[in-house]
Amino acid sequence: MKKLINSPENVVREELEGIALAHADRLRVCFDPFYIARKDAPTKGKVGLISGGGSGHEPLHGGFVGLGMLDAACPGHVFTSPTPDQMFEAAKAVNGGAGILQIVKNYTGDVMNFDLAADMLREESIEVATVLTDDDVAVQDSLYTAGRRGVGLTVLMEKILGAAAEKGMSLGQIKDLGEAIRASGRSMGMALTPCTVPHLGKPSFELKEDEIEVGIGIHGEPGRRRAALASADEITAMLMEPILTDLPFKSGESIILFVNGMGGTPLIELYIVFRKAVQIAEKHGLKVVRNLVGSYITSLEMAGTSITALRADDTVVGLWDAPVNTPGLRWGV
Amino acid sequence: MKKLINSPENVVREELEGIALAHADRLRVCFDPFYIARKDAPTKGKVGLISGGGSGHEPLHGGFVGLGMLDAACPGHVFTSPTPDQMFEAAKAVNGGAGILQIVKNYTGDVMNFDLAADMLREESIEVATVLTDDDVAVQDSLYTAGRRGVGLTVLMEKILGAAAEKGMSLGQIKDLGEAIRASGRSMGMALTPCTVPHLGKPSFELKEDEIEVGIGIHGEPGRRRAALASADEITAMLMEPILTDLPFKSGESIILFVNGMGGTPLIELYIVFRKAVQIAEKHGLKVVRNLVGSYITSLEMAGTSITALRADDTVVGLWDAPVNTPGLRWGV
Amino acid sequence: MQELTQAEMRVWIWEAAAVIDKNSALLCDLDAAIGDGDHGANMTRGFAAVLKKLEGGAVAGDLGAFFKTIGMTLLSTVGGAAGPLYGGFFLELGKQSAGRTSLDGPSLAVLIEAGLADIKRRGKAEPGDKTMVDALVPAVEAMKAAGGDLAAVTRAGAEAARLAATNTAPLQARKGRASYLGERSIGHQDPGANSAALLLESLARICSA
Amino acid sequence: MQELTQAEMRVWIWEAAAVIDKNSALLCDLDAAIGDGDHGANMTRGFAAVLKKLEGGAVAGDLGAFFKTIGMTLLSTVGGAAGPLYGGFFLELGKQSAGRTSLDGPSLAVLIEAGLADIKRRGKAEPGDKTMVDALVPAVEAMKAAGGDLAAVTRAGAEAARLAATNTAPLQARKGRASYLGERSIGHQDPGANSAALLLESLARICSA
Ligand SMILES: Nc1ncnc2c1ncn2[C@@H]1O[C@H](COP(=O)(O)OP(=O)(O)O)[C@@H](O)[C@H]1O
Ligand SMILES: Nc1ncnc2c1ncn2[C@@H]1O[C@H](COP(=O)(O)OP(=O)(O)O)[C@@H](O)[C@H]1O
Ligand SMILES: [Mg+2]
Ligand SMILES: [Mg+2]
Ligand SMILES: [Mg+2]
Ligand SMILES: [Mg+2]
Repeated sequence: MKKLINSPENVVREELEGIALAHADRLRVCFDPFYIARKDAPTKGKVGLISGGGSGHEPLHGGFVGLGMLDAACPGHVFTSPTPDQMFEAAKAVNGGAGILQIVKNYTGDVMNFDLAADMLREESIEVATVLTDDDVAVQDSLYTAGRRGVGLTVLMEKILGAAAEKGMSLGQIKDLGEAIRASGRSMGMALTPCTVPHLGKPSFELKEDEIEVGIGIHGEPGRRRAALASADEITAMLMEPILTDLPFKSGESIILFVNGMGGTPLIELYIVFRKAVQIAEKHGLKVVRNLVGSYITSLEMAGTSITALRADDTVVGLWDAPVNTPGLRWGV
Repeated sequence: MKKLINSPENVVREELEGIALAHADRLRVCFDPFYIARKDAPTKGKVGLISGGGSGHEPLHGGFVGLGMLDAACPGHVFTSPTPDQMFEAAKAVNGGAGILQIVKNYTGDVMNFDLAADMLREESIEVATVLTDDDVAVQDSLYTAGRRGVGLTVLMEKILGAAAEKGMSLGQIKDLGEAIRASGRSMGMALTPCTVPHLGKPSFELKEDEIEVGIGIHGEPGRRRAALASADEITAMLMEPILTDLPFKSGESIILFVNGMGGTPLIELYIVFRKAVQIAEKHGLKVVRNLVGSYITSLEMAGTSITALRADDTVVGLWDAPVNTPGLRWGV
Repeated sequence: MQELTQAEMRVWIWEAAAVIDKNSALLCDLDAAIGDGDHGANMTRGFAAVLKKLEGGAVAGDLGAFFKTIGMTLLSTVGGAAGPLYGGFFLELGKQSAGRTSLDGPSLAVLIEAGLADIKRRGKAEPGDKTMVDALVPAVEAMKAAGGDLAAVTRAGAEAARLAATNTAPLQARKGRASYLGERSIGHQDPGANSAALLLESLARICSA
Repeated sequence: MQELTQAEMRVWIWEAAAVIDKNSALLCDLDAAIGDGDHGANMTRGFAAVLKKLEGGAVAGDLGAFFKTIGMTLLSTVGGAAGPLYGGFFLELGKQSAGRTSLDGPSLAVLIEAGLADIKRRGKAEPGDKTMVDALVPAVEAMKAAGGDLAAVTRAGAEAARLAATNTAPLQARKGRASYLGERSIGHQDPGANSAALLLESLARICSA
């Protein structure tokens, strides 16, 4: 295992120490329990947005704390959902009196831990609502399973709901907007290489030189199927087709298109994928009105990409364009 | 070779197509010859800043074109310096009448090609000045060799000179400022893994599971020495010590500290390195007044890191803080 | 041993922590095959925290207070899916044993049945979904059927859990991360079913000692 | 052949382009060992562009115009260090052969000497620095010493260049990317010295045909 770490146990603590040093102007890091909060939180009268999940997906979520996005993020151990005490303390720290919205990626662990935290908060008379993301079309949706995973849409969700909260929308309004976004976005990902969880010390799966894993999530888990290595254009098509047909996206619609790197894939390759993704979207009659290209929701050093498409009406585009000031996303301020 | 590409020949063209689609709001991409320019260029009366170099270092340089940074960037083939006709055409396209400043990383090929371009521009009566970056302390400095490589300092140079140009400073003033920055910044890098140049199809060097390469540049070239895999803290010390003693940085000085990822190293590890780098800098009596943590000058998918320290007085900090609006760096606007 | 008191329960937790630690890599490997590879690390971290919590001496009060301490500690240290499930399991044990200071075989079986009910309520998994529920359901049945002394009850539970954990291999997962794999989850044992078997095996060892 | 005209020179360029293409991977490998692995790709791209440029038929005018076309094309397609060096080399050949339409052995030697001078001026490399200069300096000396017909002159140049290219292996690089490696550049042949030898060998083959 080749990583710039000191010991598997200290990865998250030391990362947080680095984040605290790098972003002391904007962020406050709590070490007991672990959470990252806006330095200026709470904002009185504003809904407090919190999220969190296993570490190893950086900049998600801690890198998205700041004006116009999250108020706090709770990092778990690598690929392990955080614990209820983290969300509980984080929410209390950023509670501006207008309620707390939890953005939760749909994984059994995350859902259960955030649920417990919500119960604890309600016991303290803090209003809580939760929005799930479950945008991964690689997973068959079914009432009888854990459902789909939350992946790339989470980044867009945090940006858009963050802007809504900043604008002063109420908890109920933001929850409704979140559900609308949840219903309008789809994602799919693939890996060229696996990743190695620090405490495990070996790759989460093996791939031959000419193999790729299609339909991966963001936890180094194997995907739905193994396929032969293919060209960037072919791989982009493998991801775009299921995304576009699942919802389905209809000709004439406007979308935000997000091409994400899994952590070990350089920007040069992401632009090549983005190029083809736009071509496919346009062939489908879609208008790509906004985009994001980069590594924003990662799986440690995994090489690969995921694509997210989100229907975007004027309201969504307006919220997307609104100012944001976080370590991971910044514009307009 | 596992990459999201279609063919080694088309990597740069298709990347540029992606960039053109993703950033059409701010950038204009010329395909014959290849260059990326600010959409609103030329700015009358403003010195035009251009840079360029081999591709594979993204977001450098094309991702740094925009308000407050470069006016144009010329991408060569992967790890191959661009050709004089590119700089010539790019410079003419962004020439606002106040002269052209070329920021050139000190590699034989880059220097010679930019020199030829400067000659061509002067023949058209366009004033040209050049600032070199040669900040890599891993390379012994000598009059009798090609000198040191330009690495991480290039990013800081482009930001700071870009702000100076935006403020209306003259070509001579910007050139002088550039020389001052050149004299005040030092860098060093290391690799955990090599990278594979697309047309080569195999890694540029081999490393065992327990080996690292210390003193690498940004072209997949082997470094000065091979060392045993060590902890993040030890590796950070291996890089920081030569950087701090070379200039030397003196106790009491303020610095901008830049921890860079080589392309395949995730953010989580960079924060761990940054944490230790700050500790070492502070032990040295230095004040880290600004910082940058992320993958900004890369070597394709190489895993590893480089550290850059730049002495920063109030002028430099002011220019660092000035608004910048590029795909790769953005704040204040 | 006729009755389990807090003193014996503490020995169980020590034993369980040691066994979890020893099998941490195995649990991680099982999880890596069909999940995200952290189950061993999560459980080890959680039980180490519990040990630390119990270091100070006996928990003041009844078994209810004792199990609640364990549950709360697991809840705030394990994370992932296993954290709320095992945390909730022990919290439920605490609720159901409030006011008691010792347990015989049959009442232990009833208590664990209540803990299992909490896991099922929280995780909504049924037997056959390839989760820890697959190990716990037959274990509880066996414990209740065995009746009699603690040694017999716990040994029946441990054996049933182990067999059932092994038998999760051919199942296709319908809950938890492994469900994302669909058919590719077939052929691997469930990590949580294995950790449940380890916990019951260490309990049986204590009760047979 | 007594005199080289543009027609023969075009055959040389075709031959050179084919040889460069055939040896592209080798040149890249040599460059990967001590540089950045692109020398073969750069040269192949450049000569392919030159071939394309020459496809339309003979370049109008004298040898000066012919070499200038080649130089300008290499300059705008090769990139890296080799682009300005080889581009400048051919531009210099163009300047020095302005007004001429053919070359004999001794004048070819003088012409290449002028091209070499441009490379040295531009790259500031001296023999022993482990660059293409190491191949070209002895080649020019041998060509001048050989005198006589084109076949003898070019064969002498090719042989000297090849030997010198091989002999760059034990040198420590002082110019170009390989210089960053310091002592670790020792033990590998210089890629640019090899491409120079390939160019002169193809010239010799044409002149001996
Ligand atoms: N819905 C559920 N009900 C019961 N047990 C579950 C459920 N989901 C997951 N599990 C159990 O949790 C185990 C995984 O725990 P762990 O790896 O610690 O958490 P995570 O899946 O969040 O990484 C699985 O092997 C399974 O036995
Ligand atoms: N200063 C110099 N003078 C002469 N030749 C040089 C000089 N620097 C580099 N070279 C030659 O250029 C070759 C490398 O060319 P190439 O790989 O195409 O460019 P780059 O080094 O920019 O990648 C070296 O092998 C060497 O022969
Ligand atoms: Mg987990
Ligand atoms: Mg090169
Ligand atoms: Mg797990
Ligand atoms: Mg080269």
